[in-house]
Amino acid sequence: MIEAFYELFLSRYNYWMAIILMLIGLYALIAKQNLVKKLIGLNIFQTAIFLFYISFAEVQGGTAPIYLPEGVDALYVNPLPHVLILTAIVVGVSVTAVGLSLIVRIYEEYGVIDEDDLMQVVRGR
Amino acid sequence: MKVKALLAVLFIGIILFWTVEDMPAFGDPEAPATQYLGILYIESALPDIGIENIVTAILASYRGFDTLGEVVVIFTAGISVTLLLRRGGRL
Amino acid sequence: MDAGLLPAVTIAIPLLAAVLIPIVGKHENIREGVTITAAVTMLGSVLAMLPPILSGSRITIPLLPMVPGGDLALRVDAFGMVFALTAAVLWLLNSFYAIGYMRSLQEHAQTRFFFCFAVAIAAAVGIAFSENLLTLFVFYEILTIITYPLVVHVETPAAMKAGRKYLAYLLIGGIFLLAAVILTYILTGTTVFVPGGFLAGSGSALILQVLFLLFMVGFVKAAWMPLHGWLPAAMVAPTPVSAFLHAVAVVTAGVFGIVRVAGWVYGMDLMASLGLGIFLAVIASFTIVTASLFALTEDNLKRRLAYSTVSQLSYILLGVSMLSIAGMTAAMAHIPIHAFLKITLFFVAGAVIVSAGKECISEMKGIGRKMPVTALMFSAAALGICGLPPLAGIISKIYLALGAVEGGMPVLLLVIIASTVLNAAYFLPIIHTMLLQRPDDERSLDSVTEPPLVMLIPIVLTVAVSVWIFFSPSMPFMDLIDIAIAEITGSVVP
Amino acid sequence: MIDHLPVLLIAVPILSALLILLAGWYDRRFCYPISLITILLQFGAAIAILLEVMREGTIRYHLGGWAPPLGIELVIDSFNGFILAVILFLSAATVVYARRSVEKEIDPEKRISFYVLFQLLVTGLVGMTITGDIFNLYVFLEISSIATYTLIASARRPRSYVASFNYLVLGSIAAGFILLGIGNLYVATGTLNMADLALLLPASYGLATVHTAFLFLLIGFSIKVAFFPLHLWLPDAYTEAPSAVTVLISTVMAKVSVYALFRIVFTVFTTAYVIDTFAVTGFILFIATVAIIAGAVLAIAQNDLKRMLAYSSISQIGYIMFALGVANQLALEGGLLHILGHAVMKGCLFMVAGLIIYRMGTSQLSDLKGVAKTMPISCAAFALAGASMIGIPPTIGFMSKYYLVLGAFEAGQWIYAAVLLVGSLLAAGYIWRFIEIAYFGDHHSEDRRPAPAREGPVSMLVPMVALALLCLFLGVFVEVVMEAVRPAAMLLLGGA
Amino acid sequence: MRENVVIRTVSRLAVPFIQVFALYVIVHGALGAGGGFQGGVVFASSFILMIVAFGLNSVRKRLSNKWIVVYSVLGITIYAGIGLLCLFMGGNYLEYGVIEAILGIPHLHGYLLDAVEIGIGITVMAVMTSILCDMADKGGESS
Repeated sequence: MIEAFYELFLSRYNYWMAIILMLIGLYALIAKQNLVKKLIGLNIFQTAIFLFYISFAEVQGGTAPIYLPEGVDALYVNPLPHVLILTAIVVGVSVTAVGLSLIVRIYEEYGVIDEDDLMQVVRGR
Repeated sequence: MKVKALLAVLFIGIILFWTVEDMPAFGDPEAPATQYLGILYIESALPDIGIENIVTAILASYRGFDTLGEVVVIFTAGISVTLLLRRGGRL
Repeated sequence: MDAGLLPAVTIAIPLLAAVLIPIVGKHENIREGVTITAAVTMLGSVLAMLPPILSGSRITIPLLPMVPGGDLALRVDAFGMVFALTAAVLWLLNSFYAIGYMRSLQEHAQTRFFFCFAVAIAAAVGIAFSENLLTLFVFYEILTIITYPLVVHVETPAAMKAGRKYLAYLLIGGIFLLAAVILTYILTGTTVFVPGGFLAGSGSALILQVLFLLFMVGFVKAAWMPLHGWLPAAMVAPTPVSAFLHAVAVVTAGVFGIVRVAGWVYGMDLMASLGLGIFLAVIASFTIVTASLFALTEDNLKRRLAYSTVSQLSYILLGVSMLSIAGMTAAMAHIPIHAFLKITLFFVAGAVIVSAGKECISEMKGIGRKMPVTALMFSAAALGICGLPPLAGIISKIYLALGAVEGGMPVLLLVIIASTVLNAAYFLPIIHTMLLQRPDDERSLDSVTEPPLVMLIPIVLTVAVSVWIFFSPSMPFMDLIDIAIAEITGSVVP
Repeated sequence: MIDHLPVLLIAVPILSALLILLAGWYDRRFCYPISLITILLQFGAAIAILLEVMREGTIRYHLGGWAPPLGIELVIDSFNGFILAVILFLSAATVVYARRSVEKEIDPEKRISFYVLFQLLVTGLVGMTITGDIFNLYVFLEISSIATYTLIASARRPRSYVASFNYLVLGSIAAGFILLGIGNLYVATGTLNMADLALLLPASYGLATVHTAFLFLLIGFSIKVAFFPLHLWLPDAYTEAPSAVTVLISTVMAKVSVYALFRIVFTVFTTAYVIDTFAVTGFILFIATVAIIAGAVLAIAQNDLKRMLAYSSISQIGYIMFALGVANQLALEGGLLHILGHAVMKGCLFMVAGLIIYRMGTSQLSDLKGVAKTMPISCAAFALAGASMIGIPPTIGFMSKYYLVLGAFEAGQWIYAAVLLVGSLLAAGYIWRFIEIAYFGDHHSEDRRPAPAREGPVSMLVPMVALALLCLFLGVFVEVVMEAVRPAAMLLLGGA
Repeated sequence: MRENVVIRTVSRLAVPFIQVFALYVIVHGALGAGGGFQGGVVFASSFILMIVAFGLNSVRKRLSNKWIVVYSVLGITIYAGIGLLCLFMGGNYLEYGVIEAILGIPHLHGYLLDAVEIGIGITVMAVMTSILCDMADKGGESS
């Protein structure tokens, strides 16, 4: 029992954290009416995925993947996910920027940033 | 809307929960993720490229093409924001 | 020229005309000139193929590789020749007639009209010359689409409605046909027509019966009841189009397909063993009688003729259903015979519309006094369809009767007799009205005269042809048919 | 240089995008020629590569000289070589078409950015097509996505912002799922190279990680291709975007997303996986048929030409997914043929729609009565492409559907085959609505003729007519195309 | 914007240090934690501070749109250009090893990585700044 609990939860808590964060973000992304909040939800969602990546790069007792001086033999964490996430973060930033500028435009045109009102206004025109 | 969102979240959540049991434990050195490519990079970075920072080595050399794409992504974003927001001017 | 290329040339000619017509569309005379020239040359190339075919040989020409299940390939055989010859001759006559008709009514969009006409005739000949089911399907679908603009030519809301009905029937039929073709391919691995059929033993009886049903629905152009609805609806079209639909191409393509399938895909023995003859006989008899009854109740001349067509087409199905040599002969012979007779009737109907502007029979009282030739020709053709010598109608009737006896279904004799009576019942009143009755007031007909010669001559010619067929049936149609029959029954060429 | 073509296909366009920006900053008139030349060069290179592949077999290019799995490699085999040629041909056609419609729809000072993004979009899609590394695929996916979001809004019409934002939200969810799936694959196998994954995956087919990876990739790309229940972004995006952009994304982008999905399902995961281990094909087949019917029905219900075509796209995507669901040689041949065919005919149809908007300023069907009299060429092109959409032989549309039905029959899926045939009839339903209105709409009503419009400018007519004729010729000479399609389908099924 | 001595003074002091640090991060990428992206963003952040403290024009004076375009193009050009250079030197795209081998300079590989990082940094800095400026003066006339 305890074993199973440990196996499923404690030894894998990183995934649980990432998943919970992911779901929160996804919920905000879909359910929130305010477009800006939607975008915030999107960022939470992406960040959760980044955490997920970084967390499976971890090696017990490993150090940052930067070579230590000669002679010192050390256990390094897996560098690849860091690289991937570096890329993914930039992508996330770019998407956020575009999304925000779209919101700015929508607000200028319709004067609302709440989805339902927006739908009404759009139908109205 | 809220209900739809909850359903979607529930659906995704179930899939994700299902995954966890087969995931390697946190920091498990035996996980394939750390074993195969990770080790390969750590071992070959210094002899191949000769710089200390493995991340940079991969970023700029092994997977340099990704990084090029990444720079293009951010360039695209810059142009996009310019197109969407800027009024007047040359662009 | 190399005779091997002639089939392709025959199809290419009208297509070429179709390309030219829109280009010269502005100048009417040149445009009509193109049409006529194409019609003449096509008739020529068809006639050029006649001697080799009559000598029993076939002309095969593969055009293009297409999909698994059949390449685009042409093969001219005796039966195809029957259809092609009919179509070619009638296209020529119909072109003259159409020119006269369209001009004297100042119809709009004549360029589109003649363009579609040319493409349609190409498709019809393509159907006649198809070497396999898939090629036949391709031309069949093209024919469906390209005749749509002809049907809705007048563009009134009623016409659009009729057009939708037409398209719905024929496209859905096309889907069934495609399903049937694919199923045939799945069962046998080929779709190439083989005299005497190639389906035997390729599947359980049930599958083959279902397949035949698919084919029947596919060839909805044959307008067998209860799937005949599109044909009367299509009567909103200008008369040359109706003539084209009925005699030259569309319905003929339908019955042609059914005969093809019966003789070259199934084979008479297989059909008999599957009991499809009975099935077909029931449909045919039902259609013949019911359609004739419908025709009785119609006052609009064109619609009455439409129903008459429906019933006449089922003569062909009836002949097939007898699964006997005489029956098949009747079926094949009735295609050209009915075509020539029926087109006369439509020509006359159109002529009446042009010169008197009347469409309803009840308004045509005594119109024969003003346009005697037309009316006489009408009477002749009508009587010919009823089966009176000296017109060709009698020939197919006789063969049908023979086939009924030969095929051991004397009950079908009753059907034939009944339908003959009905034919008389719905044709004789028209003749009576036209020739004998005197108009309600003489004034109303003062303006009426004979139609322009360009319309009158085709009318006379078609009747003449049917008479000629009666006096010398063998040349060329019956000879061709004998060869075709010999093919599918496997006996030697006479 | 020939053996460096694959990377030049991406690197040179990137640089030329920068050049467009600089030259445009100096003088706006330079933008168009540069991007035209670039895309034409890309097209030529694609043809060369395709021929090379069909002659020599698969081309592999190791970037930075690092052999995979260490480095990233570009892989061009008979499958994506074919796709590459298709998308670049259509991009070329679109860019020719674009000039005048851009002059009409985009503010002058925005055209520079427009062409830069246009170039980047095409480049990103090319990258998606030829990369052999699954994370690299994600990067290029994002390049093209971001460019698309902006291009949709580039006409700066109020509604287009909303459409673009909705697409951005859904697209980002999709991208997130794809990233997640890639992560799971990496966790399971420890590699990112597609070929490598294909080798390593079977060992861990049992793992939930792999299943979820597959599910996330499937969902993500289904959103990207607007597979039926996940199509919500598509109608607005297609309708509100500038004409040229609509043409590009409805043909090229949609096709590349489909390509990526096929690549992942059949190359990374194998047919063995999707049929036996984690049987989803039946489900996909079902959804695909639903998509075919639903898309067509929705299309019939529309009153706006562009929106109608957008819904028809949903239905047509169903046909392609149908091939994925049947997953046998014939059906996949049909599917690939339909990728080409649908790209050509839908491109042509959207070009006509764009031309009508260009001339008449509206695409409401009710305003288009008798437009055939004023724009005969366009409407003739529409009729031809429409016939192909319905599947009238001998057009390309008929051929692809024929192969699909044949494949379904062979797989014993009689019902689905029947539904497919019915679906093509529904296509007749919406195509014919326009045909009737355009050709037979306004007889005896010369008085209330819409704003007198002329036929469009030549630079827009030429690509449109070319595509329309292709609908016919590709169908008549289908064997030529099959030369390229057959090996591709074989390759997808794991054959030589 | 409201006069605020503290903010302005502190910013004036901080900005140079931030920028120096950014340069350090960029070039330090090969040796330790750091790299073009991080450095570029840090550099851009200094401009944020200036926008906050001195208003938009203070940034525009130092970095006009023209130069933003030039920089953002320059960065990618450095990167892609080095790639093409490798290609002309007979290697594959981005195969720095070739250049090192041909020129025979030891550790050139690493230096090339630095150059690439610098290119990345320039582009990121420029693009980030342009995004910020566009967001900051949404719609204002700007050459």
